[in-house]
Amino acid sequence: MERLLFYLIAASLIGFGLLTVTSRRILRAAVYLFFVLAGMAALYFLMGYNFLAAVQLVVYAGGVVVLIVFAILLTHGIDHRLRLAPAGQMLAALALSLAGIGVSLFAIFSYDFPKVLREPEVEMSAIGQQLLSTGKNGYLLPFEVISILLLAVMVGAIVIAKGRKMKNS
Amino acid sequence: MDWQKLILMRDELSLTVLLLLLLVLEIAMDSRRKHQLPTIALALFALHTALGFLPLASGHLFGGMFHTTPMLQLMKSILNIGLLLVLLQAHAYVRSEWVGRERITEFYFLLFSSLLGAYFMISAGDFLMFYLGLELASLPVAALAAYELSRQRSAEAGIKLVLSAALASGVLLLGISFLYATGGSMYFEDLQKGLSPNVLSVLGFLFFFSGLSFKISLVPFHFWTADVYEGAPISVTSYLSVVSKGAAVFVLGILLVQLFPLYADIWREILVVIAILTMTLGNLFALRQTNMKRFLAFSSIAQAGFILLGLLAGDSRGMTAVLYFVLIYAFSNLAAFGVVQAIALHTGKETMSEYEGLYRSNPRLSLVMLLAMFSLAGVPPVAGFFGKFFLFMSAAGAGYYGLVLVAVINVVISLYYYLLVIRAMFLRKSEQPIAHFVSDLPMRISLVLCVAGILFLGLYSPVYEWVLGLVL
Amino acid sequence: MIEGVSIQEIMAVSVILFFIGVYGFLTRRNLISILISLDLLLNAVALNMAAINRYLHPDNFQGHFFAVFIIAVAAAEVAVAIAIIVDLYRLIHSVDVEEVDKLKY
Amino acid sequence: MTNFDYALWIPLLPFLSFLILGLSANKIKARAAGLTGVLSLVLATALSLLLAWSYFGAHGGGHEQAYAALQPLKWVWLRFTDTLPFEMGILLDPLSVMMLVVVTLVSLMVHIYSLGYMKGERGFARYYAFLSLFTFAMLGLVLANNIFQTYFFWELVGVSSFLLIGFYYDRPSAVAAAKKAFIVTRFADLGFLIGILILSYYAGTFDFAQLNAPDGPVLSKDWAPVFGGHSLMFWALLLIFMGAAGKSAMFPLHIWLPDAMEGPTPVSALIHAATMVVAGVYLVARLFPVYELVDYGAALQVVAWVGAISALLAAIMAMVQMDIKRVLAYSTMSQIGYMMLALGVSDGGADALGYTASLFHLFTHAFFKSLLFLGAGMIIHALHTNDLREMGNLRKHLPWTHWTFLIACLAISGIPPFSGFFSKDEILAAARENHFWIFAIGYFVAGLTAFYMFRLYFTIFWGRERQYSHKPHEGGWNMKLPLAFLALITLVAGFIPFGEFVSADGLPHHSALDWKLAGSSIGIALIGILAAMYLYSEYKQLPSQIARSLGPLYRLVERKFYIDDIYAFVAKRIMIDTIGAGVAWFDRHIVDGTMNLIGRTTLRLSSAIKGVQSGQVQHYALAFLGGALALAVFFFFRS
Repeated sequence: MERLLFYLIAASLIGFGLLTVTSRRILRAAVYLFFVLAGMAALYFLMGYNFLAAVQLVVYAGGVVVLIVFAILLTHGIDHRLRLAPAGQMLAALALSLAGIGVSLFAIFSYDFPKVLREPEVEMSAIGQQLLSTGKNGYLLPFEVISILLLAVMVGAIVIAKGRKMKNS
Repeated sequence: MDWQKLILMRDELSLTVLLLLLLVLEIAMDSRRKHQLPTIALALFALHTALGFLPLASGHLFGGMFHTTPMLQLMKSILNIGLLLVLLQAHAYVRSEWVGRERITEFYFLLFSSLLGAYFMISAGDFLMFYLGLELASLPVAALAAYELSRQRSAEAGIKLVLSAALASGVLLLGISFLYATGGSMYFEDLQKGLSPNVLSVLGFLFFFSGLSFKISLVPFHFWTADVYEGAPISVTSYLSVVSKGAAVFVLGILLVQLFPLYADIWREILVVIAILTMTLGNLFALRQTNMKRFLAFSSIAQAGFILLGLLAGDSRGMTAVLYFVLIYAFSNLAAFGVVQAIALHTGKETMSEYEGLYRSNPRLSLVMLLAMFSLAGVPPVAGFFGKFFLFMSAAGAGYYGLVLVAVINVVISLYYYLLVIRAMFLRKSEQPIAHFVSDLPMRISLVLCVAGILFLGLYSPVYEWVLGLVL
Repeated sequence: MIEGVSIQEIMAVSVILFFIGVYGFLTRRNLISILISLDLLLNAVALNMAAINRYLHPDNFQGHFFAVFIIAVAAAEVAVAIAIIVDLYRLIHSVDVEEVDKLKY
Repeated sequence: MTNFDYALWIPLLPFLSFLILGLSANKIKARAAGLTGVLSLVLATALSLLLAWSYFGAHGGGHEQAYAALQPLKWVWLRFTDTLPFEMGILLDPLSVMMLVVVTLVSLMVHIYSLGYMKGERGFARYYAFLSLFTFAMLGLVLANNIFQTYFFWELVGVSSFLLIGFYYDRPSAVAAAKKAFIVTRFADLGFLIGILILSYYAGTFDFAQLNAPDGPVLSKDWAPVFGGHSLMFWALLLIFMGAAGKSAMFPLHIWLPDAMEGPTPVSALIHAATMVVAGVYLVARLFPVYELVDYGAALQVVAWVGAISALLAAIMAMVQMDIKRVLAYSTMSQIGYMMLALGVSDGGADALGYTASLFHLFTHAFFKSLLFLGAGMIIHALHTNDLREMGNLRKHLPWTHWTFLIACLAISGIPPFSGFFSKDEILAAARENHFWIFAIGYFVAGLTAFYMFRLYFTIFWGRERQYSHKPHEGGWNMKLPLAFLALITLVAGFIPFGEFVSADGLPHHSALDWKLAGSSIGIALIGILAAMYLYSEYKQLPSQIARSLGPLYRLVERKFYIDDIYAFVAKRIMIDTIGAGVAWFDRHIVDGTMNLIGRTTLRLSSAIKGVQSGQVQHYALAFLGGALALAVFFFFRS
């Protein structure tokens, strides 16, 4: 059952992924991206990573996609159709992507992964504790660092986005 | 956790305090007095730099996510020196119309947070901290690159930087995930034991290496460099070429030795090929540049190729050579950028032909440039020569005679284009030379410091021995 | 761990998604759609991290947290990129990559 | 033991002068600047003469004991590794003491001469600052006690000569020449650098004393062949010789020397006659034991042949040049070829006579060649042209120049009792012991030398009187005095028992003149001189009016039935114009052209690949991913 579900999700991920990068209507591409992200959240859910799935949905699907949609609306008409890249470039990109997939799949399938027996269930409390722990496998420091990172990025983004005060105002 | 051990994070904490102080100042300060901010920021940062030279024990914190040794400390200090010089040179720029009074604090805030990222990257004990440090070091710079809002080129530089960097970190992350899959941990300590070359981990290593090479602008991962360097404000370009690049070089040096000793056969081979490509292509492109910033961009690409020679040996001697080179490179490159900055600020001129006859009107500036060019070209007796010499020496010691030969040929090629600048300044007459001007005091201080560094770092041997002592 | 699904299969999905993102990055003619492709690509890695964590090294949450942080950083990246794109749009009224090539050679 | 600590002041004095002149920039008056330069050199010269006197005097008359190599000063400058520290120090041995005397004396003369020659030039103080810097660098090079220090000053010499050659920076040709000289010698120097790296890594030391010691790390070991049947040491020595050949303008790295004549003439006298260009010879001599013993002197064979070929080619090219300084430049190259040849043939045979001969020639050549350059400077100063075709019959206008120039010409041609005769004779004697063909080339070149020097002499000082825009006159005393002094040395230097002081093993070396050889070398020199006289001094001897009045008959007789003309035609047209011009063409187009081609190809390549940097961020990403995947594919298929 879970297996079937996985294949369904995987197929939709790849399908929507392809649509995201090929659709000629940019707003639709953003919507397809949303579907991909939601599909991933579903996979996280299946794996038992509820927290991660929630983060994915809230931060990404909720936040980022909205940001992107705003940006699109700011810079395009709703039914703006994208032009296609030159055929040569498309071909080169296609070849390169296929080569990348080939190389990576070759590596993944020829590597002998160790068999893992039944693993423990994921406990939310353990995640919460680790997030604030300072010992090994504790994530307090990265947590602090990412807050600085977000702060710096916000400062940067606002400074750039708010534009210059006009001379006369 | 023993909170007293937090002293090991002295530099990070002090820089964080600095960041917060800036925010407080921005809020509390009367907007009419904002023009004093550059001076305050400069003074605070000078204090921070001085603090960084105080000795500090080695140790690790947060379960090994953060670790520090005297060598890492020294690396941070070298970056501090670089940024201090950049700040001195940026002093007049920040107050110019390009930045605007209302965005001064942010300029410093972004620079400092990027440096903080570089610190964390250097001190990282696991891939997560490394990744966060890397992003913290590069995202604010992308914003800085686009800082000149009314110039298309600036925005273009910013968008090119942020998109390329994101792609590079994507590839780097994919590499990390493969390494994690086979090595079983994100901690360097555990990975050191867990990693051994196999098909998946080699692929992971190669992706990881490519992503990091992007930061150092090694060929063929370098293409963004010239465009971004040319488009970004000069202060940001100097920051990118010295501090960002220096940090990435340090990290590469540390990780290759610490994390991937078993992959030495692979990375040695790669480094040889990439060093040759980087030196040669950097030089070939530098030859034909007319814009000074772009010219220096390619020159700095070629210089990165030389640095790889020191990483090849993978021993402390080579690492010393690398640190020493980066230190000298910082002074030489910033001397050149300082002159470019001063001229651009006073006249808006950036192309090489506009430098013609500079010696007549601004003899001192052109002498600084002359020294910088000599040092970058590695002409004895200025410091640049010694920097290169030790790199070559270390590569020759490891048996890479062929590579040293190629490097030496590239030195000759590079000499040609560095002489082009000298020729323009000293040997060409111009109908409309750049008029005589006097730069602001901080700029002059920074140039004097750079000249002192270029002249004495090579000759004053205790510096080298000091570096050596900290690396060992 | 998903019942009956091997780690190879999940990794294959995420790698394929990653390179779909790469393809988009390489071919889209518009800065925002390049950004969209980038998000696809980064999320594919996050998925990879989480899956590896769950399947191969389940006794702690290193990959899981890495995925969380990747998501956060990716969001930050998008914020900076969009700010610059908006600025660029103010200047040249276009977000076409072909217009963004004043700097070259 | 005498205390030689004061040797440090010899390089230091010019350096101080450089500092004073350099720091005071344009604020100092020209007169004061000149005096500062001259004064520092006077003191340095006095010190080095004193040093030479007490150094060689320490042994008194003729006891058979080697001169000691002293290191009065030495300090560790940088501890690169515990076993391989960089040092700075002073090495005094016969070789370096002799060079000290040469460098300071010639430099002093040039300093004095320049007071007159450069008078009124813009940047007079700058000129003296550069001159002092150059002298400092050269002295530091000579005194170096280790090969790294040598390299260091070697480069400094290169930089300061770059500044001096490019002194007339508003002349494009001067700038191009300076750049060419800098780049070509830098290219050679990098070979030198790699040579040092290899040598020092395997020897574990930079120190000359240890490198040259018979039981030292280099010579006590058997080096297995690694490449091309020769040991690594051999290749290291060859690379070092590449540096030497670059500085000393040996074929094919000589192309910068003729162009470098764009610099002020006194500079040529200093750099291109007596000091920088002989640094290569000095370097090989400095490492002579190593060259002699590693791989049984295989590297010396190369030195000998490069020297011989350079001597021959340069002599041929000197015959067709029309620029007075270019003739001298090629002549310098040819004479240095001689010195290299002499070093090269001195392995083992005849107590390494060639070594002594080579340095003896270096010694004498330094004086008469700088005399020639300074004389040429006098002529250029008077006429404001370098072109031989605009000169003639100057002996009446420039008597001092004429006589001193003649002395120098006789010396370089090897006519006794002038100094060149003695040293050249010794070189030929050494070559005869060793290798017939090298000897034959040397002998032939001796004739050519006499010929082209006297072609120069007769063209300038005899020949037709030209229309001069104003009456040529000589410079003041400050220009005449150096000429006279150098002529005096040229007259007496040959009688110095040079072998008593400088020899390969440090022991006094008695050489007797072999009159049979001397006679034949004088013979060929005379042939050369007579041929030049015949071809270049004749026209004006017979008033042309007589010729015209007597008509064709007279002309037939007067021309000795044209037999001479046929001979002259054959000799001049074929021998000189065709072959000489051919060689010159080869030099300009093939040798020089190759270098230019390399430069142009690099530039063209650079513009061919510019399209890669298209400005499209996606193209960059393509390259990035392509690179990453190429690495992956490469390593997958390999393992």
